[in-house]
Amino acid sequence: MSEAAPAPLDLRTVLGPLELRSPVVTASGTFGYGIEYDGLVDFSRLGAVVVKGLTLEPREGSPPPRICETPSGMLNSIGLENPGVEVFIAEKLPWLVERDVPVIANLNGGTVEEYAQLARRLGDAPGVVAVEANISCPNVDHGGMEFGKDPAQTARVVGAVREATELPLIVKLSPNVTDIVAIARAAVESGANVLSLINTLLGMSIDIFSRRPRLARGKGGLSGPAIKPVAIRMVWEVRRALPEVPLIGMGGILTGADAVEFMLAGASAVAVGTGSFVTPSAANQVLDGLIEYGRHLKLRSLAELVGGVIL
Amino acid sequence: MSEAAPAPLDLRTVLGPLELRSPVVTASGTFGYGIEYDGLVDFSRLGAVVVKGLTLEPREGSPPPRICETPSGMLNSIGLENPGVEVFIAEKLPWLVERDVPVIANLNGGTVEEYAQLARRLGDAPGVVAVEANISCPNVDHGGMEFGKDPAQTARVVGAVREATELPLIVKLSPNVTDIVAIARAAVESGANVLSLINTLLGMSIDIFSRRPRLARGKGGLSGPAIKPVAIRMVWEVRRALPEVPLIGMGGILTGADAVEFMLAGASAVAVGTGSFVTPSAANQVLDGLIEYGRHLKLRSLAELVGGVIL
Amino acid sequence: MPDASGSPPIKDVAAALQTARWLSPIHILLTFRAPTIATHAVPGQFVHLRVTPVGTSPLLRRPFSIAGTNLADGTVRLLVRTIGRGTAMLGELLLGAELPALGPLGRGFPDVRPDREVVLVAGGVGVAPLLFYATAREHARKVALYGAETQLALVLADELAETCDRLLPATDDGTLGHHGFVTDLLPTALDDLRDPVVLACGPRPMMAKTAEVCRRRAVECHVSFEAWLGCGVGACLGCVIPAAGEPDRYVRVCRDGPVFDAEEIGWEALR
Amino acid sequence: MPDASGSPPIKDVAAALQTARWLSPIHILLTFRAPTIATHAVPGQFVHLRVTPVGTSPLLRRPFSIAGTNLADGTVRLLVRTIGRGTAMLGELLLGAELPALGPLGRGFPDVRPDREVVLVAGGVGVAPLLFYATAREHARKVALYGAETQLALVLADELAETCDRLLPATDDGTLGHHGFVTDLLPTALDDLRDPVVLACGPRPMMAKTAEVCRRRAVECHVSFEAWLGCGVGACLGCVIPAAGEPDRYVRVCRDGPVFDAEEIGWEALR
Ligand SMILES: Cc1cc2nc3c(=O)[nH]c(=O)nc-3n(C[C@H](O)[C@H](O)[C@H](O)COP(=O)(O)OP(=O)(O)OC[C@H]3O[C@@H](n4cnc5c(N)ncnc54)[C@H](O)[C@@H]3O)c2cc1C
Ligand SMILES: Cc1cc2nc3c(=O)[nH]c(=O)nc-3n(C[C@H](O)[C@H](O)[C@H](O)COP(=O)(O)OP(=O)(O)OC[C@H]3O[C@@H](n4cnc5c(N)ncnc54)[C@H](O)[C@@H]3O)c2cc1C
Ligand SMILES: Cc1cc2nc3c(=O)[nH]c(=O)nc-3n(C[C@H](O)[C@H](O)[C@H](O)COP(=O)(O)O)c2cc1C
Ligand SMILES: Cc1cc2nc3c(=O)[nH]c(=O)nc-3n(C[C@H](O)[C@H](O)[C@H](O)COP(=O)(O)O)c2cc1C
Ligand code: FES
Ligand code: FES
Repeated sequence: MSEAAPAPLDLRTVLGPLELRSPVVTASGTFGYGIEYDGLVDFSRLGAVVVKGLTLEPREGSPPPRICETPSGMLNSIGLENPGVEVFIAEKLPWLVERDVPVIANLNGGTVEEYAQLARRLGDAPGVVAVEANISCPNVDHGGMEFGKDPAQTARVVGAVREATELPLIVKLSPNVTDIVAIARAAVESGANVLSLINTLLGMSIDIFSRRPRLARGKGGLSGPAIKPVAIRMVWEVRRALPEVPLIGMGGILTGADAVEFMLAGASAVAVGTGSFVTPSAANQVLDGLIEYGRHLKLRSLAELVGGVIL
Repeated sequence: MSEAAPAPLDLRTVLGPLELRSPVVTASGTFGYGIEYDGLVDFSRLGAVVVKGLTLEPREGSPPPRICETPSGMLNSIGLENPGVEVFIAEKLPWLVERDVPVIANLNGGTVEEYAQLARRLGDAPGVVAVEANISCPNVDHGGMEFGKDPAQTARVVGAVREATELPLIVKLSPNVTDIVAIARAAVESGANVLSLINTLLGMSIDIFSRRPRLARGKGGLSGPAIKPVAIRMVWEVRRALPEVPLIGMGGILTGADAVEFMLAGASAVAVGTGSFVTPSAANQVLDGLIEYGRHLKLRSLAELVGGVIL
Repeated sequence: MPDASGSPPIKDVAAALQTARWLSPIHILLTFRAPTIATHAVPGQFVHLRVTPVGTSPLLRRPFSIAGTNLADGTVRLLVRTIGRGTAMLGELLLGAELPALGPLGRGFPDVRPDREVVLVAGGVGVAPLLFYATAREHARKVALYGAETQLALVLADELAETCDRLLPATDDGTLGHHGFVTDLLPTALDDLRDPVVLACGPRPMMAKTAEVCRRRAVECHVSFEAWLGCGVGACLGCVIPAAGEPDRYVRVCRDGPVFDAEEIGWEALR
Repeated sequence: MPDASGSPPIKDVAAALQTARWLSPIHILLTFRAPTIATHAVPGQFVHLRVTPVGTSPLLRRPFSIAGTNLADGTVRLLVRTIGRGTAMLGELLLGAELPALGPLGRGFPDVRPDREVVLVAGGVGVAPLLFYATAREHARKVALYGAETQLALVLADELAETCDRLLPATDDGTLGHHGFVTDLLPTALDDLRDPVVLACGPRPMMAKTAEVCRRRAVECHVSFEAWLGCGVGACLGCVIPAAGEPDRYVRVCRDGPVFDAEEIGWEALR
């Protein structure tokens, strides 16, 4: 191998119609609206900020306790607390736009029509480069995960969002299903450009002293390193079945090595979720690790890693 | 509260037609045939030994590597290596029978008829107090988990086993499904006396240096503390839907506190799996912890805990 | 000394353990070198410590109130009660060990005019932020009420006594001071003072009682809350507690607090 | 001293760290007090150590060959190469720390008649079981071949030299002894000996080469294998390697080994 100066590593990440400046984004619900991490993260190195899940109307969310720790993971039932899409656009979005941070809006409806309305409203919003339809939230009573459990329902909601916006459409899938490929296929056939996987695994934890569930709502979503093997498996299954569909991989990413694992399994980009709680600058560190790995292998682009697992 | 000597704590555990002397058993595939733990475990305090999954013919299992570690968990793809039911009865079973250890045989067929044949053959075997039909093994190409993914298939295989044996019938469910209650219901309606849950979550891990999956077979089953929240959630869901059905809970149990959590969620008995790798005497220690908790609460029987979560 | 650049002073730094002293079998006083945190911290703020610099168990950080700062050597003091695995690991740290420390976080105690009289109500390790307060702020009068299970658990009571005009202890077992709840002492203490401000930190029932007493007497009261934290910076919405006013409204302990005006809290809904 | 009660001598004991010595930047020699293990161990056997007495990360135990025993004080020696998190944690243990240690496990080296000549082929930390062997067993002649990346990594070479009649080192970088693979030295070493037995432990390619050389010369050869272990006692079937003979037959490293007659291994299928 030559000892010449290393070729610059191309970080640009193409996800169908969506082009990002780096393959590392933040995972919805774990990075607020960006401002909470002001001064702690170099925003210019994020591919995008995926904001906390939005609904049409403001939502107060679940009663506390809303989170608890589990072995190498955590459970949450935030219940989609958010100020509603209008307040988001008026008060949260401008901060990110001023900083030139591409924004991906995470959409959550109780009905198909609500998803479509959200998509329409965000189509005009400055700085929003894509919408991510979350059909996998385990923490609300209506809508949310119900759509993501079944290919037909998935097709309905994705089809409606597709018609409602010209923006690149990401669909975020639930891992709590028998056949992730069937859901992925339904989403893509109904117009998804990109798939995000995975959302949290449904879990529960009980305090043996009070005998109560540790979360007020009982069940919640499991995230963090504990779920990484499940996430890698699902990314790989979907990649194998639908090799042309760009994927955003997430689930337990703390380091660059974790991100490489997701890319080898088939993800074109990765999202850092719980990792930001462990280390606020985790998304930056993940990118550092990816770059180091890419340089070591003398890659010209990180895209060369995608799906590169050797079977 | 009185300061009198504590009432003796009743450990007997009734699982429908099956009565065990203690609520703590070993999980299939993690305790071999018992003899491997000779001298390390007090067998008289185990409710039963659930032996490694059996097939009609001997199986060589998967190529190595077969296991790898993950955050707070491990992946395995043993591929049901076992000497076949005849060798089991002739060479493995006697050691346990001599020691008066109740044995639960874990059955694995490639076809419905194979499950039935296994059940018939083990009905006569001395010391076997119940059969556990494993319709959830993720590590074989035919049979195994395919049956456990679908209520209709579940009903077929469970019905056939039910007709083939008078022994108490335990059915072990896969967590890799959208609706665990639907599968549980199908199993019970087809004759299952007891349900075991959960088997491993399907996962994958990739070595970023070799770029190969860490397991030769690619995918494997995730076990250990990482999956406990998912297991607790499923035990609770099934308990709520089918409160009369006795459950054996498992998934990440290392301590008595973990076992209490499962019992509060609705398990009448618990199985220790990966925990035995961490601490060979884990099953004994789990029972110690249960007893301590029961004494502390001045319970007369551990059965009083079952389903006792306060919502 | 605010940051000249104008960027927010919250930093994630590698804090090196300088000293560790066991004050009781379950209380440790730790000092960490973390100059940026020491410089910017105000009483009531906290640091979010990663107790496992590598490894994923425990995964989340652990929050601790800042019990004092030393600007000369750039250190912060933490008073830790060992109750679980994360805090136990803090007790086993070697001097010099570096832990990721995020801070200073949250909203601290408000600026109370120096000419006013304050009552500090501390329960258990809730003494930590109040000790910082007592050390850092001047007031016409500072009265401290400090309760714990037993005399041994009244750690740092001597320092509190030095920095306050008066210290009234209480113990559940009567081994020192009032035999009973620390809040039993509050009404009499308030009787003696002119338009006092109450600052409290301790278990939730203690703070609820304190708030109730103050409300009945229309005394200004600020309470510092604990909760399970995820991010610590206001992003995850995991740490909320009920807000006063409309039902089902919440405030974040980590960013809207941990110090709240007692009037901001939905005390009835608190579980 | 076999156990008088007749029960199997494998025990899970709390082994207290007695001494720790860094032999290189990445090699540590540890001695643990574990009398039952020290008493029963034979060369080639290993202990399965829980590096996190509490906590779930890393979850599984870590196996280490016994590098020697001291029956007088009931200790076992382990030579650890730090390559990951578990081994790094061993390097940070305080003296006196107790770790759960399961052992002695596995099948050690066979009984070779004292009047026979042996060649010990060690690669890297594979020297550990061979050093125990050289210390514990008498033979007409003991020749040691010991290879590593560089001179610094040839840890405990002095002890090996003392307990053997001859030590031939090899290094990948030529800093000591033969510049190249340790197996390059094997043919000549064998030429000098009468009906020798070869005992090898090291990386798989090294052992494969050793087995190949021995097979061609019809020399008896025993190899000690490493693999990822789950249970360590033969129960989980996680640690298998291909067996000789029929394809797709496997043997367990932890219980059928770690020491195997080279003829038992399916070398072609080994990945
Ligand atoms: C803003 C803030 C400031 C704090 N300041 C201090 C301080 O100065 N000194 C101090 O000793 N502690 C303080 N705490 C509490 C401290 O963070 C917890 O005690 C610590 O995180 C426990 O960690 P652990 O791993 O030892 O406990 P774990 O093993 O995680 O838990 C042990 C037990 O404690 C309970 N528990 C743990 N953490 C919390 C929590 N945050 N809220 C409610 N219950 C909990 C659990 O339910 C469990 O039963 C503060 C908390 C907050 C939010
Ligand atoms: C019977 C036996 C005896 C052994 N004796 C010794 C000994 O005397 N001295 C010694 O230093 N080591 C010995 N080993 C190897 C030792 O167990 C591993 O190096 C150790 O478990 C690594 O733990 P870790 O947490 O540091 O590494 P990890 O962080 O788990 O892994 C670090 C890297 O090493 C690789 N790796 C780790 N463990 C193994 C393994 N068992 N097999 C293959 N690759 C692995 C991983 O793929 C990873 O890339 C022995 C292993 C066996 C099976
Ligand atoms: C506290 C919390 C809140 C979350 N909120 C949302 C959300 O609003 N919308 C969404 O699509 N996913 C949400 N998620 C899921 C994450 O975006 C991510 O898919 C999941 O946590 C797995 O990644 P991780 O293991 O890196 O956290 C949330 C996760 C957490 C931990
Ligand atoms: C190495 C290994 C082998 C297993 N083999 C079987 C098996 O043969 N049959 C079966 O029903 N379950 C098998 N299981 C699943 C366990 O019995 C148990 O359901 C699962 O591991 C979850 O429990 P745990 O987290 O306590 O290990 C196996 C698990 C492991 C780790
Ligand atoms: S801990 Fe995340 S918002 Fe408070
Ligand atoms: S490690 Fe379990 S059989 Fe070898």
